[in-house]
Amino acid sequence: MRTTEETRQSFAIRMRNVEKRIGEFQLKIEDLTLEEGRIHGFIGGNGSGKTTAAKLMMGILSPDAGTIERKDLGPRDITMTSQRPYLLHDTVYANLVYPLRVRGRKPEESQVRALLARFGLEDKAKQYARSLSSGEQQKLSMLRALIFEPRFLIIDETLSNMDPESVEQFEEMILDIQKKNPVTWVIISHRLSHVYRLCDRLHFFSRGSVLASGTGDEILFKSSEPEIRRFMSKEMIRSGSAES
Amino acid sequence: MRTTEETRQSFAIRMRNVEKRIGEFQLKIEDLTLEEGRIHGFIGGNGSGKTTAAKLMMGILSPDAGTIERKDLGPRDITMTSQRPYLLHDTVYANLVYPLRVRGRKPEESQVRALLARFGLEDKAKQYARSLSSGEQQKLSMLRALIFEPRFLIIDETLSNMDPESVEQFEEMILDIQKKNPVTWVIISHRLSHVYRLCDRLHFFSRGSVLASGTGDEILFKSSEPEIRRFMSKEMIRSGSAES
Amino acid sequence: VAAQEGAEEKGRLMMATTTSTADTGLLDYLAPLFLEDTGWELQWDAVGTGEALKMGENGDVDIVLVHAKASEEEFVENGFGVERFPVMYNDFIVVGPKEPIAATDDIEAVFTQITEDQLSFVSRGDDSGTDKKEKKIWAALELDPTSNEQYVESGQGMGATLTMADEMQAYCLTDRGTFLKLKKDADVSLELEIVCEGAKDLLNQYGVIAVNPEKYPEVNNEAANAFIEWICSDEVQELIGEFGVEEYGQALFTPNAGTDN
Amino acid sequence: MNVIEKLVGSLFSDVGVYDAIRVTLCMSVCSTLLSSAIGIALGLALERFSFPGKRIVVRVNRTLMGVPPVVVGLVVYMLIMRRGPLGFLGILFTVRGMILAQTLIITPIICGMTYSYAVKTAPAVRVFARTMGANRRQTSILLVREMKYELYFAMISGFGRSISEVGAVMLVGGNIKGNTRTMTTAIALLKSQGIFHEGLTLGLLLLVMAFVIQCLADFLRREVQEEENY
Amino acid sequence: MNVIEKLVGSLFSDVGVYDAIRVTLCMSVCSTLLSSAIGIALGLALERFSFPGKRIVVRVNRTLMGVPPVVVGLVVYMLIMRRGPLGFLGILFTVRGMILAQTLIITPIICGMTYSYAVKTAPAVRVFARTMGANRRQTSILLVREMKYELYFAMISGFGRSISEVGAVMLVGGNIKGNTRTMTTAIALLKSQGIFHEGLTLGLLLLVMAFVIQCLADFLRREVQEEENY
Ligand SMILES: Nc1ncnc2c1ncn2[C@@H]1O[C@H](COP(=O)(O)OP(=O)(O)OP(=O)(O)O)[C@@H](O)[C@H]1O
Ligand SMILES: Nc1ncnc2c1ncn2[C@@H]1O[C@H](COP(=O)(O)OP(=O)(O)OP(=O)(O)O)[C@@H](O)[C@H]1O
Ligand SMILES: [Mg+2]
Ligand SMILES: [Mg+2]
Repeated sequence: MRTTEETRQSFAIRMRNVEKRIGEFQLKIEDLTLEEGRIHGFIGGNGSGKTTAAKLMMGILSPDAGTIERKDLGPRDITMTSQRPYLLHDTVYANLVYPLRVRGRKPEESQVRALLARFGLEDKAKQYARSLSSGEQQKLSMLRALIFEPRFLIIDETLSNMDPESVEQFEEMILDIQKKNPVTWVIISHRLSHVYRLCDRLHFFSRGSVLASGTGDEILFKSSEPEIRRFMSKEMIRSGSAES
Repeated sequence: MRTTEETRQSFAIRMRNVEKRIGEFQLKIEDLTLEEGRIHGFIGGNGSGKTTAAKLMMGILSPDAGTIERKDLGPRDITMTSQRPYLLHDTVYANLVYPLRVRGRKPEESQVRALLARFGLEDKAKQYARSLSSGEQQKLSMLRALIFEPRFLIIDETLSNMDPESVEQFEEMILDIQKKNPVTWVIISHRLSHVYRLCDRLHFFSRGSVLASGTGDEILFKSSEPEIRRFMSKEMIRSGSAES
Repeated sequence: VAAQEGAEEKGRLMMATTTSTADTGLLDYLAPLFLEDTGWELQWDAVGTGEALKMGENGDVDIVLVHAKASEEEFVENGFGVERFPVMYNDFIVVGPKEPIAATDDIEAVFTQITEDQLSFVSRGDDSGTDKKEKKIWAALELDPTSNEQYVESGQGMGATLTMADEMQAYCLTDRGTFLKLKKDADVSLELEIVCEGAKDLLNQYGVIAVNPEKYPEVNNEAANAFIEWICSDEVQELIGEFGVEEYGQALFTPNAGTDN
Repeated sequence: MNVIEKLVGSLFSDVGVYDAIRVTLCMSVCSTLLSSAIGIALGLALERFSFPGKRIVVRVNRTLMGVPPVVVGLVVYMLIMRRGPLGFLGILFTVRGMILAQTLIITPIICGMTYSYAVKTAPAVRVFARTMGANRRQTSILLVREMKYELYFAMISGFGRSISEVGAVMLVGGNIKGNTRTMTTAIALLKSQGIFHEGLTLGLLLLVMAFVIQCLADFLRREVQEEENY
Repeated sequence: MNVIEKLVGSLFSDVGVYDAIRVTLCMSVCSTLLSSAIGIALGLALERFSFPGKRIVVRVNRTLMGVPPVVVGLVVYMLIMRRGPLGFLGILFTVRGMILAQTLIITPIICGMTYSYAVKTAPAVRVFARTMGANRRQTSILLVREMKYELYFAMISGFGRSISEVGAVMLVGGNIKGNTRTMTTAIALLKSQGIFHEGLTLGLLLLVMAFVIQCLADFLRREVQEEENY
């Protein structure tokens, strides 16, 4: 009973009837399919289960019930940047090249420096990573996830403390990657305008389940769910690539 | 040689010729005056020194040179929410009432519960604080700072992971406080639209110094500084209380 | 002949002995001579008498040199040792503050006075040879030392017990060798004096026993026999008799191989 | 009481086991509490204040964590012996003297562990305390509360050391039967008498006791479920 | 060498100080390294795996942190004596036997400290390692690296214990002059002979040695400035 959609577009990760209880919180996802090569946005209120769902996808948590299928994705192909980046007790440089080390790849010094320079961290390669400013820590966390070219990435609010310029740089970088060699993304964010601009599909979380999935327009502007409408009313979204 | 402005409006904190070196980073603030009873916004690129300046104001760091005057502000009157909230290894409730304990005040259970309920944390009073979701942690951190009615508050990116509804709630709460019993605020944020809406005055940080101070319009729309203009171009700002 | 043999080293002889032989320095004095004469290297573990015999019973040492005649004989009887050879003796003395007990050779009077006047007394209480001797004296006098509140058991070796007795200004039964050594070398010089010496039946006989090779084929019986033969020889007996004379003004041990107490 | 005394006593040779248990408990609990108070205070102070030569002090502290008990025993002995500077206290061959010696041994351990934990924990806590308007005393209390798991572990370690120590206690206490004899010195005595099996049994009893005390202490601690959301 | 030997030797009574220093160093370094390897591995494994009765195991571990050395000495003695199950090894009254006993004493200490640190550190590191695609081995290595300050401290503590230990070493090694005599057993011997000052001097020498070794170890560690931005 395959739908046309499913035949045309293969999925990267699919969660079916997944249940997970943590303390009082209950996550219940009937069907959440993330199509390959697309940018997915997870939005929803605080504590609605976005991070929990992401951890389940990463295998950091295991579900109490249900199945999580990962198509052709080994543990080395996926990554996640945390909402509270874990930085090694080491230098910026050591943090950045760690995923390469894990893969037995030798970091090319010049390339790494160029990457750092692109995000204004050129002087900070030898700085103790945890002494970076909050936004710099997030940048480092993003770069560390991108450096080994994973095929599935979850970005959990890792742009929240960055300045507007850096956010735009990363957005460009993401779109750039999608143009050249599309991978699958999950972007968790409360900045609806960014999510709207970036994502191919949005998934709206509410109280532990996915209330709606669809394109940005479908979810943000055409949804009839009162909860989504209320959520939306608080933030203005700029559609397209409008400049202020 | 007092200006009219200074006579009319007394300051809460004034930094004069303050210098602070941390590692390679050099903060240099010639004159930064925060008028009493106003909401001040610190904006600027990542690593420009906003948090460092805030820590100097709080007395967490001490300056290498220069003076920091605090008018009528004892250590019990000021507070700061950190960009990485420190939560006690204890319950949400214990975290929330800690500042009251410090002041020898007995928390009124019902009032505390009402406060938690207002921000959707009613069921979480007994949860281990560090198991809260990122946005919930920030809410707790905000409430903990507000609960003892300080006279000077620094909010260092503590709204960044909150959902739009909660952000709006806190904004309302802040404006509410200002209406009833104005205190002095410093809000550090990269969400320019929020800063624009909330703040009476903005201070733009760049590479360790304050490039410009002024009203939201002066800084965001009328500034001729190329750096500020570039910074601004990345984010759309909704002025007034427009609804989407 | 002996010197020629000393040229080649044959191996080690492991001995378990009591603290007194080690603490007085006798073994330090004898070991190099033994090596020179026979080629065996003497090594020792200085422990409590009970522990020394236990090590012999377990076959972990090749030879024991202790002073607890009854236990030694039992050790041989049970087949752990080959034969007991008396080597030397020193004597037990009672030491303590000069007042109120006047120097005497009547051990019974001293012990009776200690109990009756409730004088401080430190007993080793570790079931060692010295301790057994002390218990025997109390028993012979039909006295219960524990009725004396000033009677304490230290549960430690002779040196430590003497130091304690000095500190507590208490009386103490000790072997002469350890006392002399401590009196001379301890840096907190002992204030204790001899209050009773020369009483008959206060001799402290040392015996040497080779661990039975029939029970433990691994033991170095050859070296053990060499040691017994060596230490019982006239020359070495003479050396033992000279040990300490120069330093302490009197011999610490009296050689008596062949005879017994 | 008398029945238990008889029962326990009868298991062992005449070394005064029942009294030894009492003395061991009294001594190790007292010295652990004492050195916890001193060690934690010193450890926190060491973290708190900067002064020239601090690195040296930290290393000396670490070195003292491995001071041989017998050396401490000698030092204390020479201090409190009749002719020593503290001889007038008359605490040689008493449990109080033993507690003193043990406290000297354990304090560096607890101090060192406290310092090493505090170095990691204190900076963040201090910044937080400042933002909350806590004064010095409150900041210290908060720091202790935030490190309670670690400090408890340090105390347990100190207790372990104190209950197992024999060298200093033997020298300073004198292993006097029924008076300053502890379980460990009793074991040493049994050992010197060649009564190895009883020594082992007594050792086992000691470990069981230490285990039970720890379970009690664990029970008294309120444990919060501490799963964090990363 | 001979000159130093003479010099050091001449300071002390005829207890064989020079050899004692050699034996002490060899024994404590070997046993520290051995028990670090075992203790850290066990501590990490204990944190890593959940199984029924784990809480008990943790408590038993903590209890064993305070096992009396003399008890361990007795156990090891009875294992390696000629008639014992490991008698064939012939390591009674040898330095190897002493290392075995010491390893048994120190391993629980290092294991317990490692576990208590890992409980705090490992969850976050493990989540991170997963996001980086690290395999099991790499995760363990990472965890050790992230805990290097703490593990170093645990090793220092173990070393301190090992260098100061006397009860087990005395029993298993036999305190044989020039062979299995360590500095601590030499001190105990001097003490029993009433030669307190030399015992103290030797104790001081031991502490100085421990201090120097630690400075060397500190020097070998690369230290990063670790100021965090809260
Ligand atoms: N160990 C725990 N015990 C109890 N509740 C928990 C625990 N861990 C998480 N929770 C709860 O689970 C809920 C979902 O958390 P999750 O981190 O998935 O939210 P989120 O959607 O990512 O929110 P945010 O936008 O604030 O990051 C939260 O309400 C949180 O308090
Ligand atoms: N211990 C340190 N060693 C070296 N550099 C440091 C140290 N602490 C902070 N810095 C640097 O100081 C600069 C200012 O940091 P600060 O936290 O004030 O920035 P910020 O304006 O708050 O940035 P953000 O918006 O990212 O939070 C940063 O570039 C940071 O890397
Ligand atoms: Mg989240
Ligand atoms: Mg900042």
